[in-house]
Amino acid sequence: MSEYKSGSNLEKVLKAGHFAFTGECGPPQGANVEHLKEKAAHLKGCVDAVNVTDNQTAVVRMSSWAASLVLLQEGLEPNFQMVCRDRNRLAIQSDILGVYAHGIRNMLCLSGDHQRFGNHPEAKNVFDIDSMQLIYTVKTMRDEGTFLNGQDIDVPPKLFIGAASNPFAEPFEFRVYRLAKKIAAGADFIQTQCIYNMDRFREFMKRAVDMGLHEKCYILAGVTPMKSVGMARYMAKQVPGMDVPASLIKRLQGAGKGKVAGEGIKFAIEQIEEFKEMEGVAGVHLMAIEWEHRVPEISELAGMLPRPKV
Amino acid sequence: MGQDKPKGSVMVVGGGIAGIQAALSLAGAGYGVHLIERTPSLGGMIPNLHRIYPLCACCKLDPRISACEQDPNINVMLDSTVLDISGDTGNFSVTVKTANDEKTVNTGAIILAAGIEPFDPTKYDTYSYGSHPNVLTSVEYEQIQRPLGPEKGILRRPSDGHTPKKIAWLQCVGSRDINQCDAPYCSSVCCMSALKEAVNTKEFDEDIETTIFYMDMRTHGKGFEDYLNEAVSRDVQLVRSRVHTIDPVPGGNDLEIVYAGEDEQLQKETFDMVVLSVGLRPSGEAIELARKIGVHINGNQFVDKEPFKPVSTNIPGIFVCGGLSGPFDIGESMTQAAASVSEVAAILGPESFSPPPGYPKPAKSAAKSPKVLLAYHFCPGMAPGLSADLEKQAKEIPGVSATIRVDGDILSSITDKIKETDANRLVFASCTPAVHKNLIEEALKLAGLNPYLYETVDLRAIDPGTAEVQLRDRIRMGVARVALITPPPLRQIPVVKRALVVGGGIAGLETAVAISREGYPVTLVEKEKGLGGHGRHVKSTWQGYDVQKYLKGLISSVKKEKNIKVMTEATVKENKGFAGKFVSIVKQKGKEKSISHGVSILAPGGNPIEPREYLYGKTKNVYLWSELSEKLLKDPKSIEDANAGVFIQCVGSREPDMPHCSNFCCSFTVRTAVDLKIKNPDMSIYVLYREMRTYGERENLYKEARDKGVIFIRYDLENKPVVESLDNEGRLKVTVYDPILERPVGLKADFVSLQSAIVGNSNQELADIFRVNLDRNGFFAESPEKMKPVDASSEGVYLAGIGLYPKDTGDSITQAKAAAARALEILSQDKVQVGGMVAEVNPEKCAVCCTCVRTCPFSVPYIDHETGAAYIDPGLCQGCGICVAECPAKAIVMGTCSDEMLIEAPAVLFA
Amino acid sequence: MIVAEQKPIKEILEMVKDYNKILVLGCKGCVTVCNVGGSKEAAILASTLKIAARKNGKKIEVEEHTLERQCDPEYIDEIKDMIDDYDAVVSIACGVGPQFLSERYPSARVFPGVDTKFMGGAVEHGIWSERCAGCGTCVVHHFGGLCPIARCSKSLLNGPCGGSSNGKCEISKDVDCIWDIIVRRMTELGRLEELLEFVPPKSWITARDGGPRRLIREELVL
Amino acid sequence: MSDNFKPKIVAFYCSNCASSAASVAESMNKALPDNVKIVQVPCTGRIEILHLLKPFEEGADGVYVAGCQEDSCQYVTGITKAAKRVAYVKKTLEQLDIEPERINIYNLSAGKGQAFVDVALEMNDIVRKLGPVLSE
Repeated sequence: MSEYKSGSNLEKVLKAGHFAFTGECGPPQGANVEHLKEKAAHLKGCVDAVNVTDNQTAVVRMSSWAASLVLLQEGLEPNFQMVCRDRNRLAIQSDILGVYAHGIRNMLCLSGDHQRFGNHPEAKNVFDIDSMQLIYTVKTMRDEGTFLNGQDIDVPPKLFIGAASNPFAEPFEFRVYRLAKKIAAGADFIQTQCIYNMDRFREFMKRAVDMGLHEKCYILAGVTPMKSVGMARYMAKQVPGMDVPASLIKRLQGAGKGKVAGEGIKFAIEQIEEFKEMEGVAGVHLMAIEWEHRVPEISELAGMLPRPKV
Repeated sequence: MGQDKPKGSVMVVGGGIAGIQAALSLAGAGYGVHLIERTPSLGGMIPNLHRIYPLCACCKLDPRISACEQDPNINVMLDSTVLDISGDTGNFSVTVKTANDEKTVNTGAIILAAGIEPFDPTKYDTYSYGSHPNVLTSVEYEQIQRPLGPEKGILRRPSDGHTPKKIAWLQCVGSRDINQCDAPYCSSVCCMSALKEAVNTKEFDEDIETTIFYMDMRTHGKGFEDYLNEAVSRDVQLVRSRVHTIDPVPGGNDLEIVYAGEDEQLQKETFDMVVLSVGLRPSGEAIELARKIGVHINGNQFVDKEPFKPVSTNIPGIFVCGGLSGPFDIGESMTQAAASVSEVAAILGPESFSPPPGYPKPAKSAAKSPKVLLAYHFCPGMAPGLSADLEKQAKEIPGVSATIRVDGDILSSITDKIKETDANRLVFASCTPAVHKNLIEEALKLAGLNPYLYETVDLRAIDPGTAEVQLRDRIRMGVARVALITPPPLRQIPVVKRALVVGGGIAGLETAVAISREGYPVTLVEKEKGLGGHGRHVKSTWQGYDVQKYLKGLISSVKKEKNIKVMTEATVKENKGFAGKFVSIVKQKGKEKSISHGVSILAPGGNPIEPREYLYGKTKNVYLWSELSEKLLKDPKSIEDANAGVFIQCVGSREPDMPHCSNFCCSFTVRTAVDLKIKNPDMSIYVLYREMRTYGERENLYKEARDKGVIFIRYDLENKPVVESLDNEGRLKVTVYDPILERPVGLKADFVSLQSAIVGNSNQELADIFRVNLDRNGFFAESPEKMKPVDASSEGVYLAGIGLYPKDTGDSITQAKAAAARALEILSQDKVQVGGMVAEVNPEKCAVCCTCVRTCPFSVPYIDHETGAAYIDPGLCQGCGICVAECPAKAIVMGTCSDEMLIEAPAVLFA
Repeated sequence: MIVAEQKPIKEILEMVKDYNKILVLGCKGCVTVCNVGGSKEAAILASTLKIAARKNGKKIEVEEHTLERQCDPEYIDEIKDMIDDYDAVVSIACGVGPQFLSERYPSARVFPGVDTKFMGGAVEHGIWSERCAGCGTCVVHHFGGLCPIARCSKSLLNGPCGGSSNGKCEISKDVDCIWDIIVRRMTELGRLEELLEFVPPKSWITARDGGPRRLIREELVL
Repeated sequence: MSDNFKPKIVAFYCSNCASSAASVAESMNKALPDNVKIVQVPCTGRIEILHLLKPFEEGADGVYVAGCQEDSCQYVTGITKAAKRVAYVKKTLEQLDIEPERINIYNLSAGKGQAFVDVALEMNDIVRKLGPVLSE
């Protein structure tokens, strides 16, 4: 019996004390496997694991477990994401068994964006259980070897359990407690919402460290490089729970024509550099949305390469 | 209304239940009444009975007795006998011998109500009665059974005080027998009383074996057959037999009964007690008196009367009811008593002793703080110390402003005391408060208070040891409650002086006539084209009187009477309102008409069911009995010339799916058989029966039939007769198993008459419309208080005729007249009071949730869309309080039994 | 109406065990009509609590009061002067009551005394049955006037499912298959062909799935 | 339980049948025990759950309802309703860990007058055995 909970690469990297680096890859809005493989290719070798989103922002895409399997075939380690919006506790547990059976070892537990934001707003949502309960579910299945109903599982799934945390949503004070709650529920690692307001995040981490949360689980800071001023403005205004300081928008504007993307990446690199030093931060989760091809470059500049072999 | 009639008071001779009822109804109708009773107390036979089927007698009789004693218009003369009567209608003078002197009483009409006497069986030398302590008469036996009797209801046999293990009843002792007691008639009530005694014995101790030796089991009355079945199910043994002797078993207290079973074989059985079901005799003295004043007496020594004038004697102005004119049970006697009142009304205007009391206007008693008068009344039987205790307690209870012990003239002593002490609430303590309710309410009215501002305290079942505590608690309770009474609103509503009669058969017509001749308009609703109902098929009464002649007369008098509005081909669709003020929707030939009336009389009649057996409808010459009598009316020869005829009884009745006995089929059969024999003595007539129920004086006819050679063969449900068609000419063969010959016999017949079960017409429909109950056999149920035999379960609705239970013409007429009398009691009043002990809706609080509408057992509440709240008609409300308890919004209140009373009760009691 | 059921006494006792001055608050609306939360039941619950206290030798004060409705602020306001006298309030209105109370009186300890069950009606006295799921877009007219959303266990719009056997739902022999009834009804009405048409996926946006709902009537807003 | 324990019992009597039953009891010299306190109602159908609970609230150790026979209630359903309410209160008591035997309903009839007192004695026995309502 190994000292590992799941034996996933991500887990090994973190346990070995390396500064983890995870990426993200959204499945196609269709069955275009080639496109998916192409995106994945950019990430290969640059990250320890790749988050595969689950109908992200309630837009229908190839199911995250299927996409995760594709990544697996391509020699990447997927971080299988699951939301509570589209499955009840039966589907959830069976999917968990399914992905584990096919070699998936990381799983990120999320509530999921409300379908109103997506492309099927008239859909009926499930929310049979919430993200907190989902974490508990995966942990119960892994550590107790039972389903939610207490019934034994023949070969329980051993997954490295991830959860999300948004340091910037309201009420700010409560956020860190919720983080604690998720850890208590069984989260092994946390990936935060993408961070732009560094002051806020520093404050958040300070509180987390004061509570000793960083010793209970690995906290990966979320980073999304700004591609454009428009994107920054959109994030500032439209995306709930996103905190984009005006100063950043100014800075991007200041970059001048054709240089905004570069400035965005520059800011991201600065962030990563700070995170490396920040107490309690165990790694970075890079969400280069539809920008996978720039990941190698960013990893390089951030001094994340080569990724450790554990 | 009958101005030409003389006015006067009425004398009722006999203080039995019939006499009491007659006196009360008369007083109710405004007559002064002299009630003459030869014994020192009212009540007659009943106080000696344990229970009158089906329930306890005491609580029914007592209120009536006290009502008589308390009514200023009833002059009760006890220990008195009538010596002579002279004069005529409106002007009789009666010589009465009282305890100490003789006086002459002048009165306008006379009702002979002296009842019956049990037969004295000492004459029978073979029954060891008198010589052996364990042979008792049924009357003596009931004395033992009565909880209120000398034995306190503990059953012990006289000889040794042991609880008997085996008791035998011997029927027809002093009945159906001319040799030893010259009483050819059947006493009619003994079968039921024997069953009742046996069942009650079982109730006392399930293990006591009870056996009834009888000739025919005559449970012909309403509900009787059900009772018989219950008795059998409780393992009461019935042995069809003739008893020869009852002999003491030597060296013991037991008795041996020697009897011949149906097979004529002699058998013996030993019992430790024997009860002789003794027959009924008219009271000797009364018959003597009747004879003396020229009232005709019949061969059975009963007062003679015609079926069409069921309560009249041959002397105008002198009427008869109850046991004096035949062996009748209590129900029949009560009915006749009521009927005699309507007959009196027909010839005599009311003249009262004291005018109806006038009441001062009720003061606003609610406004004042409660000042309670505590009045109490002790019966002789009660603990002597009680009075002192009670006075003592009363002083310590706050709120009691005065106390008074009442006796004798309770009414005025309470009224005066209230006025004197300016009390505004009354607590009345006595042994049986229920009995005094009317009186108390009267007293309060006279004192100018709302008649419901009182509480009663029951002084019974108090343990002398702890009397103080119990008195304190009970009086405290009474005082606390009375203080909480909110005087219920009372409304005077003018009586609509019109009667609605449903049914144009004999019962309906007679009722209409009896009511209209008092000057009140009647609307008579008949659903068929013509009047007469079932009576149109009836040839004669069992006594042989021509029904068609009578019916023609009746119908024409109805048609002549301008006060009677006849609506044929009409049915009642809807009925609303309450006694004194009903509104009915009558549908006639498609048109709907609304009729206001003060009373409703339901006389829808009934018909024989169509048999599904004995080839009925499959071959000619198999008649339904109504068809047979119709044929005898229209084309008698065809029947009279027959060589042989077979009558089959109990067709479709007294069977599991229709358990009741149809009562008059046996009389019809023997009547018809006898008539046919007279016309054609050579005709062979066979009567196939299960029990011959020629009860009462009909028994004589049964005997006559046998004497004339009519052959009676008994059959069991297990092997019913079989009817076969022999040829196309309609010759028939009936095969029946003869229990005496113990083999089947084949009877050739030219016709077969099927006496099938009688069922009511549209009873269910009317019951729903008029909100009255039916009994389990689908006939109308009498009022909850079983001693009102023509009152329906809701007030102001009266019943007559077959709809109530199958009965012959005479009995229908009696009921019709009784129903009329009851109806007149309401019609003769100008106002009815509604309100009082009823539930009231507070529209503000009402959530309109329909709970009351759904849960009222009498379907009184409804949602009034005007007010947007539930409404409970104070005239209809029965005052049970069920809706008050159910109402989730607490919107329904009952001033006389409020929530506060019940919620605060424990606090008061534990204080 | 909104149909509710009293919580088990034990559960209520557990809620209020640490409080000595309790107000039982009834509602004259739906819960009165369904015999669970009116003045009558308020009194019964109050008495029950007192009996329990007495048994455990505890002294508590319980009073009862019944508001016109607990779903209108004006009525909630009626108790503003008394609410502070109590350290716990048991609302026996539907789920709306405790919330309106908590919103109006943030400092009050408010407990629900009943479990709110469903929107329905009394099929006979003492028996209530669900009729409406409040989906926000009524469709009963398509189904012979019966609602498959509220009354089909799976809210099927193209039922009945294979689990329907002799008129009953697969979840329990005591539950009618509404689709069985709908089909019969429509057959009797001679409108069966309407059921043969495919009913496309329904928009749940107006239902709870579309997030908590609120209704604004501009012509009414003050 | 100690023999000197004298339970407090409240009895609700239907005035219809109780009255006639009482007269029979009286005639048989049967007396009610003084610790059984009587509250009369026009019909047992008038009695509400609250009315049955109040006595316990006031410290009663037992409560019973005495009404007509099921088939002979003058108000048809009165006694049946009372029976259902008593059953409800039994459940309530159970939930309060109070013995449900402390509340009962009896059917009287004029025919069985002695029952008027006998039920009181029976109830008295039952409650005496149970002792006062108090948690151990």
